[in-house]
Amino acid sequence: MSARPRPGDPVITPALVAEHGITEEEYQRLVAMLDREPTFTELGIVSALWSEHCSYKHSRPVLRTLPTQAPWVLQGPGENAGVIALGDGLAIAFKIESHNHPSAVEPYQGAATGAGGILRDVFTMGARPIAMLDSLRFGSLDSPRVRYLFGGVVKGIGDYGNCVGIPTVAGEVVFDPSYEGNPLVNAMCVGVMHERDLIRAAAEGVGNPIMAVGARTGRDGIHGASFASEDLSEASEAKRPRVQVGDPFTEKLLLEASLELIRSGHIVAIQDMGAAGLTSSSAEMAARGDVGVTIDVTKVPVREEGMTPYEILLSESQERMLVVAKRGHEAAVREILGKWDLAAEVIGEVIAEPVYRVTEGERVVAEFPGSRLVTDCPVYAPEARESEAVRALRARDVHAIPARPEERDPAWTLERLLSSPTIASKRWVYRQYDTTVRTGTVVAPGQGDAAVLRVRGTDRAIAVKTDCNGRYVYLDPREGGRIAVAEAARNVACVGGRPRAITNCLNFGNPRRPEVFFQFREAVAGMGEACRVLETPVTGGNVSFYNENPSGAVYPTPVIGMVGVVERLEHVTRSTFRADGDAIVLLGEPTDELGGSEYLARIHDVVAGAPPRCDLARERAVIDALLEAIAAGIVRSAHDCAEGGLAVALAECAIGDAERLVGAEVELDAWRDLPLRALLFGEAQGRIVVGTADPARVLEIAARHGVPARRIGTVRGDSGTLVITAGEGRLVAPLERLARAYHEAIPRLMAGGSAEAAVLEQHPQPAAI
Amino acid sequence: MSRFRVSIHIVPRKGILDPQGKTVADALHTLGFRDVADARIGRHIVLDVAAADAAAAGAAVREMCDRLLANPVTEDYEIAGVEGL
Amino acid sequence: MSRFRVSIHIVPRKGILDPQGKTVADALHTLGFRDVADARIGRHIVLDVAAADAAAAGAAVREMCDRLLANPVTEDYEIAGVEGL
Amino acid sequence: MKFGIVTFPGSNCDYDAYHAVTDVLGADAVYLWHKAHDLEGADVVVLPGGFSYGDYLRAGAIARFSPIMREVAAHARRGGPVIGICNGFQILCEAGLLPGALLRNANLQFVSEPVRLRVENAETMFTHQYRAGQLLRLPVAHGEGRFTGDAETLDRLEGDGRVVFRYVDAAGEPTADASPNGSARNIAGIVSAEGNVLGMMPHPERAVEAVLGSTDGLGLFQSMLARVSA
Ligand SMILES: Nc1ncnc2c1ncn2[C@@H]1O[C@H](COP(=O)(O)OP(=O)(O)O)[C@@H](O)[C@H]1O
Ligand SMILES: [Mg+2]
Repeated sequence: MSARPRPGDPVITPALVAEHGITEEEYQRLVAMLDREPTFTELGIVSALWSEHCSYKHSRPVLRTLPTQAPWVLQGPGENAGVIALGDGLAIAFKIESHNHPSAVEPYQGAATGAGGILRDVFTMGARPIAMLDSLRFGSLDSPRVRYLFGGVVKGIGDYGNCVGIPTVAGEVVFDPSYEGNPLVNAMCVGVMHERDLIRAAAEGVGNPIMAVGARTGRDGIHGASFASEDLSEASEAKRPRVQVGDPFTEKLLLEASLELIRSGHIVAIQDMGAAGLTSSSAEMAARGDVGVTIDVTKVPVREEGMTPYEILLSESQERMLVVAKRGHEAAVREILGKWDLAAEVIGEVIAEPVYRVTEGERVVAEFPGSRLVTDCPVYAPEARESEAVRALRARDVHAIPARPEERDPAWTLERLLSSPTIASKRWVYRQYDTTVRTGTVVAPGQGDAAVLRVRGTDRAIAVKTDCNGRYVYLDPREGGRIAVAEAARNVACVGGRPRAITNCLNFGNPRRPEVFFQFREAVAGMGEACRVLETPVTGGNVSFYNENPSGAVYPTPVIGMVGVVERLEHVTRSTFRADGDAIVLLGEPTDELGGSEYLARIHDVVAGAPPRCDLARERAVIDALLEAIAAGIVRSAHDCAEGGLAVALAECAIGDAERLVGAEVELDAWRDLPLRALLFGEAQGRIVVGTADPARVLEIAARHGVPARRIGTVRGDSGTLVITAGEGRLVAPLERLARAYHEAIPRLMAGGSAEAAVLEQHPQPAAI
Repeated sequence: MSRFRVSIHIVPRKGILDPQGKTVADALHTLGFRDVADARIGRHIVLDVAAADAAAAGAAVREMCDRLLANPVTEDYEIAGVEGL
Repeated sequence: MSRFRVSIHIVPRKGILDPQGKTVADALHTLGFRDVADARIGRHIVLDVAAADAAAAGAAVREMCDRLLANPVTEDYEIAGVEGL
Repeated sequence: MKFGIVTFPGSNCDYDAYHAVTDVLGADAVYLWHKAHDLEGADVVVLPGGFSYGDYLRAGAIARFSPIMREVAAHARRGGPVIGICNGFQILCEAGLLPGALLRNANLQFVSEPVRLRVENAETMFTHQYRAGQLLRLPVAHGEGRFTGDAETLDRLEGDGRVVFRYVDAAGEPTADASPNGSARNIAGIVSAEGNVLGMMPHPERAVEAVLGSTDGLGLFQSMLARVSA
């Protein structure tokens, strides 16, 4: 049997091949594999499977260099999600995914379906999702279009997660002109499971039926996968009607049904029909199991009449699963789905013959030899060369930049930084997210550097956070890659968690441009170095290339999703100062570094200089020291120094809780020789502000770990001010003013957005949530 | 200038999933309304606008739909009626 | 039995605050559509029903509105059109 | 004493309510499937939060027709306690077991945060463990929580002391800013005329353990336990 063109199929022309994003060589490779011309259906299948999104053809060799092993890793890269052991026979499944391009075209649905997809990746492993995180990047909020995108994305993530009933508990939002026109929308999901329920997505057992489960298949998002592999352009504008619509209600039913199905023992494998829908899910399952499959598209439940095999195979309709059931258990599978008002149809079978075959009734419309469809896809090693311009920026002496007159009062500078949307409170965002459903959230957004979720039936908890400073990565990809991992680890440690593993979402530009591929290669190298030193292996991730707009590529943004384990609930630590009279200790030390800082960007509109150096051994020591102090029960609060440096970190400790402002008196004379603005606002790495009643012991522990540490001040609960002195330098700021700057910045910017708010009302979504 | 009441229908574009419509159709079936084949749910907007004449009112509202009221990616709209006040 | 397309308007009852309508009116003003005095936003539901005749279709749909589609406490509805298919 | 917690398609706080009454309060509980036709001997019925049927059309509009709701209504008519939380409150209003309706939040956004409540009536079977005027801190998480009713409905509720919880500010005053959703008269929870059906938007089941930041919701479940076991 071999595939024949269907009546009415367009003839394969070079133009048609090009339209499918398939290069001349790739087409020759395909012809060689088939040893004949492909049918239109086969062309569609290959264009999806060989798209960057599915094939990782530009990234795989580089990703292979990442560390993926540790005794606690139960499932590394390659499955729908990574899994690590939590102890007591429990495990954590987690994964991050990008939905950048769909969100740029239709922010609400793009973000919502992104959340839906990552949820499915986690529960198809057999894990019950317990939390979501979202890592977002936008242009400047001064632009109405950006406000529209920001508002729509946040509402989309919220409406979806809220409806399914999974709390969204952490993330970041960064605003920078480089993301204008190409926002980054990365969603992460974390789930908990019994190790024994771990299930993989490998087709097995000749004769086992393949079943389509969940929503019907419509003409949604056809070629979304290759869509995600192109620069944003008029072309993608034309793709608009392909945007998928999410149905969180069906997702919730599918979640419950899938977990019941996995525990029932009636199935051998389950996989989300995500990007490139039925095609990639079935082909990947076959390749993983190293078996053949045959699928009859006429058996697939469809939403619209007259759908062609091409459309059915490539549809990206949401809330669908592909299941390999045990032969003879079909009825049992249907019964479980039926309980949740969902359908399950047998659409194919696992076969011994090593082929990937698609039929339309009797007619074979696509047939590929063995699993070569997935394994033989092209791999590229593009040229990598650093951009001269960036090298020049990095070399620039930023200390030569004259201070603005207003800076004579450092309180002015601090206020401006606190009101920078990147630093300011993100409450406007997470107030729209149900953060407490499932009653597991111990540290909610805004309360700590990472979120903490308890694990029922144990005294343990899970700490999670996403982080990445794209500006650092832009100025120095390797250092920036290291820092992304280090900051995420620091944040997790600040709430009392031992960093255990990461997932990552690599958002870059067009890999065929040497300067972009250089950024990619170097950033991944830096990530790998940090993961080795911090013992946080990579268990999975996602690559999103072609994040470009007419004005060029976005900042290279390798977002790190860090997962840590809190051994005992009593170790859980928050970021704001607690008790009057507590000592303030700084772990790590300031430097004269100013390059790549939020200070330069916000106050001087300058993006230049070398980003802060990241000493990985030091980062590890700081985390070990902090965790030992926390375990000793002597840490009342911990907050890492990130954007805005030490002064902003101290301010956040004082005003982070809008209902409980806590003053502080800080004295930094020990570093009086450093330039004041570097001391206050420089972003030297490896620093944590600790509140403690027992500074001596904290210092002793730090010393034992070789971490420079010093008492820098005292919590003055009711003083109502933050005072920082350093030699001649003196910063005195009333907490009310700082709090207003920090807590009201984003609401004020969005209030002007009633027009955008109204636009959001367009979406035919549940008004209620 | 005189005043007009312009009413607009905004509906999910054909072929685009309408979870709300589907759920409502299913609910109507369970309630025993077996003869309902399909339900689509959109928005009904009534605007009170001042314009030179009905044609001008319609034209203005069409522009409002294009720029704000309808989502060009997922929705179609139609002006259902323009009546003088 | 023949098939009919019945379209329904469901609108917030007069006197009930309609923040959505207000936001849309404000937004239209922001966009420069100054001649909009007022906006009300409701639902537009289109059902595809089988019935003996148009009258029967309308009657069936009215019952659906009373039982499910409209909330008697806060909403009014009207059958905007019944057309044969 | 046994709690019956109803699971509708799209309920997502059923599990939280179950955990609160069993693991925390040590009471018995059963999940009641929406298609079921009996309450399995439950003394108190809980309609939990979530998005029954996705909240499509209107929150609670479709769930109210579930088979189990017939039993719930009968239980209520017999004077049996029924508590609807968030989506459960919306379902009770749609089902006519409570007056009024819950509309889209005034700011058109989903609101998730801890709010302050004032106990307006500490005599009910759901609140007698609280003091009248006591201030509680409970989380809300909803997009359609703006309680509405015509003037005489509201006056009757007030007059009969059926307004059980009100949104208030730190000073205990029901100011406009204190309400997360623009509810009429800052109403957060009400009871039926017979006093055995309570609906509230805030989530007491999310505030029963110190580790979650508040235990102010405990009193509600303890009130029911005390009254029903007695
Ligand atoms: N998009 C978001 N969704 C949920 N929580 C968020 C989001 N953005 C920021 N947060 C929360 O706000 C707080 C501050 O975030 P961030 O500035 O990234 O902290 P840090 O500077 O310590 O990394 C954290 O609790 C974070 O989880
Ligand atoms: Mg930060």
